[in-house]
Amino acid sequence: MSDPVLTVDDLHVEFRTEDGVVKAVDGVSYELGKGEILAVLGESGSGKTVHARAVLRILDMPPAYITGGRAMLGDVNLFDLDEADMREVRGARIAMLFQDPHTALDPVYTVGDQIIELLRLRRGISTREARAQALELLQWVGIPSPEGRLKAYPHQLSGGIAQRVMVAMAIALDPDVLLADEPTSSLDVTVQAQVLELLGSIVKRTEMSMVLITHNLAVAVGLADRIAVMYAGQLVELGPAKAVYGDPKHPYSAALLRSIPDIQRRDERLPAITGSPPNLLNAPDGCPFNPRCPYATDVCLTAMPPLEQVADDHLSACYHWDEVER
Amino acid sequence: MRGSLRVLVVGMAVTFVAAACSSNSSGGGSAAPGQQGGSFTYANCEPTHLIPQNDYESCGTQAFQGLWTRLVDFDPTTYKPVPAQADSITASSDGLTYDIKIKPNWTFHNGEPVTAQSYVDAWNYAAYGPNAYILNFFFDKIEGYDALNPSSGTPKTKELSGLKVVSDTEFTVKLTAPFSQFEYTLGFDAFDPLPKAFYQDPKAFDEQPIGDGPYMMDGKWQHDQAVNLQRYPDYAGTPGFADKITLAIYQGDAAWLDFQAGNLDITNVGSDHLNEARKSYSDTLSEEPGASLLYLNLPLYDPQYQNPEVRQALSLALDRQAVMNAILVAEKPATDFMPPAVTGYREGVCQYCQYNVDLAKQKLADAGGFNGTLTLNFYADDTTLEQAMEAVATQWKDNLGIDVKLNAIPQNTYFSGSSPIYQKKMTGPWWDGWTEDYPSIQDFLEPIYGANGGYNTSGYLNKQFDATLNQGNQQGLEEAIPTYQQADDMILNDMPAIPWGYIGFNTVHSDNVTNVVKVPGLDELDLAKVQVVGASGASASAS
Amino acid sequence: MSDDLMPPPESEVKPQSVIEAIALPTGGKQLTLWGDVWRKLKRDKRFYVAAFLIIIFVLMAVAPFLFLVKDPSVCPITDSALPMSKAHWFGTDILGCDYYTRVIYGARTSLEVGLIVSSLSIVIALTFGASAGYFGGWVDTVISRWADIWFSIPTILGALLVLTLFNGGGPVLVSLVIVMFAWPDMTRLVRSTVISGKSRGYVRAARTMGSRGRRILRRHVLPNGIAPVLVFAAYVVGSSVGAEAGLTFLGVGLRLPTISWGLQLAVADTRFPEDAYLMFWPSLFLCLLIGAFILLGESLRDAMDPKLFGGDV
Amino acid sequence: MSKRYLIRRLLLVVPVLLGTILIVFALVFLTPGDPVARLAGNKPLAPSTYNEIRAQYHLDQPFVEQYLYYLDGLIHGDLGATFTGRDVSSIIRERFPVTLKLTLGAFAIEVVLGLILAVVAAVKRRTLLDSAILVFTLFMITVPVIVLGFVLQYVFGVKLHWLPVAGIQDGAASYILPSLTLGLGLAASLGRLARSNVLDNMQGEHIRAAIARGLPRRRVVGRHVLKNSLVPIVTILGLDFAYLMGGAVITETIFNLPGLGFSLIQGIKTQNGPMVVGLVTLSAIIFVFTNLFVDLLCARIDPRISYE
Repeated sequence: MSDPVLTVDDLHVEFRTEDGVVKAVDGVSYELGKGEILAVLGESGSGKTVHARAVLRILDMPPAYITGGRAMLGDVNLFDLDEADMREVRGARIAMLFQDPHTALDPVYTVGDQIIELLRLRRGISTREARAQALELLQWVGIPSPEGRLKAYPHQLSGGIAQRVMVAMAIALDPDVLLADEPTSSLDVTVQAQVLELLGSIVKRTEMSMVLITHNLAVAVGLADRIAVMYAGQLVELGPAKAVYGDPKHPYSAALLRSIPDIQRRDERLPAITGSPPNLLNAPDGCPFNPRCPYATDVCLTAMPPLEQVADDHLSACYHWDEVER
Repeated sequence: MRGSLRVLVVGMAVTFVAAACSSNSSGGGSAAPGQQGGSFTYANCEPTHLIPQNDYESCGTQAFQGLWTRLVDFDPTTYKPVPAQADSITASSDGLTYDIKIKPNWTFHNGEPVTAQSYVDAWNYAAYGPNAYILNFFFDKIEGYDALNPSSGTPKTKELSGLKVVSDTEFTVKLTAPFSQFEYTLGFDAFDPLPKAFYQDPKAFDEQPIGDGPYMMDGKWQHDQAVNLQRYPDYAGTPGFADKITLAIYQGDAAWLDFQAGNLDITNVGSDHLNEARKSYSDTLSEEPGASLLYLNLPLYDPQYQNPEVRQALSLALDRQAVMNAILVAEKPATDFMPPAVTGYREGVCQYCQYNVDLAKQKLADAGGFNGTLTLNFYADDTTLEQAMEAVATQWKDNLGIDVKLNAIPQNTYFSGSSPIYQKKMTGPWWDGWTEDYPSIQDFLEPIYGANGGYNTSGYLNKQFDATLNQGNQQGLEEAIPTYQQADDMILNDMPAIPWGYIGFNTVHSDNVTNVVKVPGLDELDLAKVQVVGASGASASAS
Repeated sequence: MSDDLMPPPESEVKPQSVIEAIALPTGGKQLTLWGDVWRKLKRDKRFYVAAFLIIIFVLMAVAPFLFLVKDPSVCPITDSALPMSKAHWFGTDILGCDYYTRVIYGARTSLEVGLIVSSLSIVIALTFGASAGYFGGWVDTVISRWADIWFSIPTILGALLVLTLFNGGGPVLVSLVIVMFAWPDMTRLVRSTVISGKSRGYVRAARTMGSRGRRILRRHVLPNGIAPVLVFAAYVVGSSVGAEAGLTFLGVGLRLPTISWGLQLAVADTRFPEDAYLMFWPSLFLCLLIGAFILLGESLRDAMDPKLFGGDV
Repeated sequence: MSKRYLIRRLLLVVPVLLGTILIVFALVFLTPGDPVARLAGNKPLAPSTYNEIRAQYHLDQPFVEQYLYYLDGLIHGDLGATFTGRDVSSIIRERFPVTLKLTLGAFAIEVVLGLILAVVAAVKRRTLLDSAILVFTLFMITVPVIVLGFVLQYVFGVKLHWLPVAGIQDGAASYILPSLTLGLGLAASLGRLARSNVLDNMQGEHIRAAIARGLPRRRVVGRHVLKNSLVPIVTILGLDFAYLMGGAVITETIFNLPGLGFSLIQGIKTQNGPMVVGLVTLSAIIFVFTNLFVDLLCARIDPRISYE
């Protein structure tokens, strides 16, 4: 891999609340190459969204605090920047795509207002120029009759169109990295595919890198080059998409795979992951997955397994990685 | 209102002062020599009208004090009438006809001469029923009044048959019955003259009246803000000192604060702030007895109150001075059935007005005690009065063991025709007051306790008392006074009401002005006498 | 690492519920609505302040003797307007009564007014507001227009008129008159809550399962609509206590011998600025009582549904 | 929002106002007492005078006819006259500007101070400044207007001589203290409400998205957060404006301002039917139209609000 565009190194994020301290992200590290799509896979509460917000430094502080680690954008540690420099990074170097376009768009301004505002402020161009560029962008993300859409308010748009608008705004400043946080989960199934296709084509055309945050393994496999699996704030498996899909090395990933309906095995009942996600306020000792893990042994109850290389480019945090079956 | 809500309320409920004088020609003319010039501000309240015949409250009469010169003023020590705009007033021997000569060469503020006709026309207008002027009833003693106020239908004439113009400066008034105190009543604004301009547009006149007094309007009446006056240069009497006077209109407690802030030159001080004034403004504070008597009226038609000893006991059990020290600070205990600033007043004649708990208990025991709860009525919406009534109730409770209930009645109903007061359906004593229309002892006796008194609401009936009053009415102006005092003696013993006290006319003023004095016999400030300190006198015309 | 990313020292960590903060799973523990509200209230400082003050005021109202008061009817006029002393902690009023005693006794009247107004408003609002919102149509039109008429007359002005008509009165009458002009506020609130609640999932579900209108209203719409009503009721207590004081001050509210802060303020007004302490004490108590109910309302609001009322989390 | 909706709203104003007038009229009519007899205190008014005045004001007529007389006058722009003979409409004309100026002053304080407090507290949430603002606003809301008015009057008028104590003779300066007396409490109230509103909106996803796009924080708060929080704020402001225009009875009394509120008190105390009905009707009209205006404004602010 060439020089990574974004390096996340031992990232820790804590939520400090009256109930106690929650380690929402607990030592996550990965590198993102140029033009690469990395899927971060996990259940809600696994810390996948929090880690992305931490990188962009848009967490709610309080209660969330970045307590350790680095996020290197090239040679620059984002956590060392002051707020003004960080603002320059947002949108222009790293952009973010949100889950629900209807809540992520400001409901009281028109689509045009919002795109033009972005272009004017960040590009320093005139309103007239910004308008022209906005039209171009909307066209580019495949929105039909963009003139009319500029005057529309978000609630007048369908989910698919709205998310395309969000995509347009995310790529408006030609960022190096796009953090896409569940970009399709709020959309209808038919539209999901279109939006994913759009994202894929954008990465191809612009050599942009993308972190695709999702709970949907199929989405991850369909689009991503590599998959990182998160559980309870930790990275438990990281490897090429095909490898993780075809030969998971962590029992949690394996369980996730089993919960996807498979056309070939329609006769079987769909197994669910037994047990519920951990309460991070009092996480179990040792491996956080141990209460739900069919392979758990005594060692899993006392010590957290390290993230080890188990194959080429394939890491797993499990003492029993070699026992795991799909 | 003058500084406190209470005074206004008392004023309105009681009725308002009458006569006044403008000091110029008469009694009060002992002003220190001073320079003319300058201006000052005096706290007043919003008049209902600035037409003398259509206004019956102190806010208006204070303005009239400067705008008009009344026929008579009152002597500062005896309170007897002395001619002001009148030159002389002579009663016929039968006491029925009064010959009034006015001073010649007086002019209204628009230059029109003041003549006998100016008076007669004004009186006719006010006495004419359909005009619905408030002071209409002041003319009911004059012959021909009934024809102008028939019980039904439109009157056939517009003129009082009792009024005759003799010359430009003389006219006669014929009464329907002899009335020795008629000359006193002429000190009231109802009898002021009006210029011809009035009849053309009474409404416009109301906004900028034209009088014959030492001061004329300086611009229109600024409703709820101010009535501005300026010295009338061609005034024929003794001119006023200040060039300009602002009668600033206040409606709440703001005047007192404005005075403390130095924005006001003169303000009256009521009960609420008098203690403070005595402390902080003792050098300019003037406390003079005012023209009203406050009393507790009694339902004599209720058997419970028909025994004079009960009434005496109720009066004796009241420590008036204690309540006045704490609450009604601006009042002084009554020692007669009228306030001191009245011809015929005698200090300390009310033996049952003293505070004597033992005697009170004894009297009540002699009368057989008091049954049930006593309801003490007063008008609502007056916090200070409510406090005072609570104190009175406590004293009756503590001293006589009577259970007292307070009953606040809205001011609207208190004196309405359908009020239990007029319907004679009161069940207990009620707070009342009487402000004189003229400073004669007679005005505090006949209207309230006479059989035909306009305000005999207690139902008091004493033939001997009535006969004595009638005898006084037939006599001469001065010889009637001792006769009236005999009548006074009868009620001092009978106690048809419980005299409470009289309100002081108290003022404080800033260092900007001197010679702040009251009009004798009336609750008004003598506007013309106030001198502005440091006035250059450059503009003085003076006489 | 830049400073603003670092957490503050442990001691400065502000109360915050982790569930609200990051919507983390709670390990499967299901919470009931009221249990959740109570749990949130327990960590809200405002709630403690409010509860403490309200308990104190309730004690004043029901058991004034706990506060070492004297006999409120002992008022020697010779002791009028004495300054603060050991014998009279707050001094004496104009009638010579012990001011501390009278101020403590004033709590009863104010609470009475506050509770009557808020509870009556709730009853009216739940009856008419819920009917208007749920049934719609002509029921809604009639109730809403009727409410509009009363709503368009400002409470204080209307109450002034009616109380003049009645010539003042006791706490109950004053409360009723305030309700007369204040009920539309809460009724409108309930109506709109019900309308928005009507379209929610659980109501639709109940309807498809065959529940009848009245039952749906009682079992599903009202319980969920009650939250904003309770919050509003807390505000109503505070504002009606203030309204009573204002009306009494204007001379149309309570009368002696009722002991009320409004009456005390009216008397204090006549003696201002000389005897400023007369104004200080009743207004202090009035402030604390009204403030307590405002805080109660705010903490309830945030505990019940931060999104529903635009509360902060 | 359709034109039809607007017309319907305007038509609805009519029955509401008729109802309001009827209620107020009935209240005044039912009030016991005799406003005419009162003109002379306890002195006996001449019967002819008394009857004449009662006839002039239709007081000798039954209730319904009085009401119809009033409506008839109202249609012709005649609001009747007081028992002292002044036209109610001329009194209102004279006093309306006073109340309007007071309202605008108080309203300006409410809007400016209230929003500043709200935004500052929300941006600096959970800091000392936020707590200080919360305590200050709570105090300002709870302190009785009477007390605040007197204290301001005493401190700035009597003691420091900075501002006029009472009256309106000093022009704009006369309105500063009364406006503060009214405005501070309203600002505090608005500030608290708007703070939680702003806070709520600051946590909105679209705000996070705007920050994530690298928009300056100041602009995000000033443009996006504020506009999103505006609907409840504008609603409250509308109610407050109408309330202020109804006449701030106590404040006008304390500061001796001849405005509508003080007239109303005078009218009620002297049982001046035409004056009371006129003033309350005026305040109801202002109220109804302010409400309508607010609804229109809210629909402009938030396009999701629609009226059928």
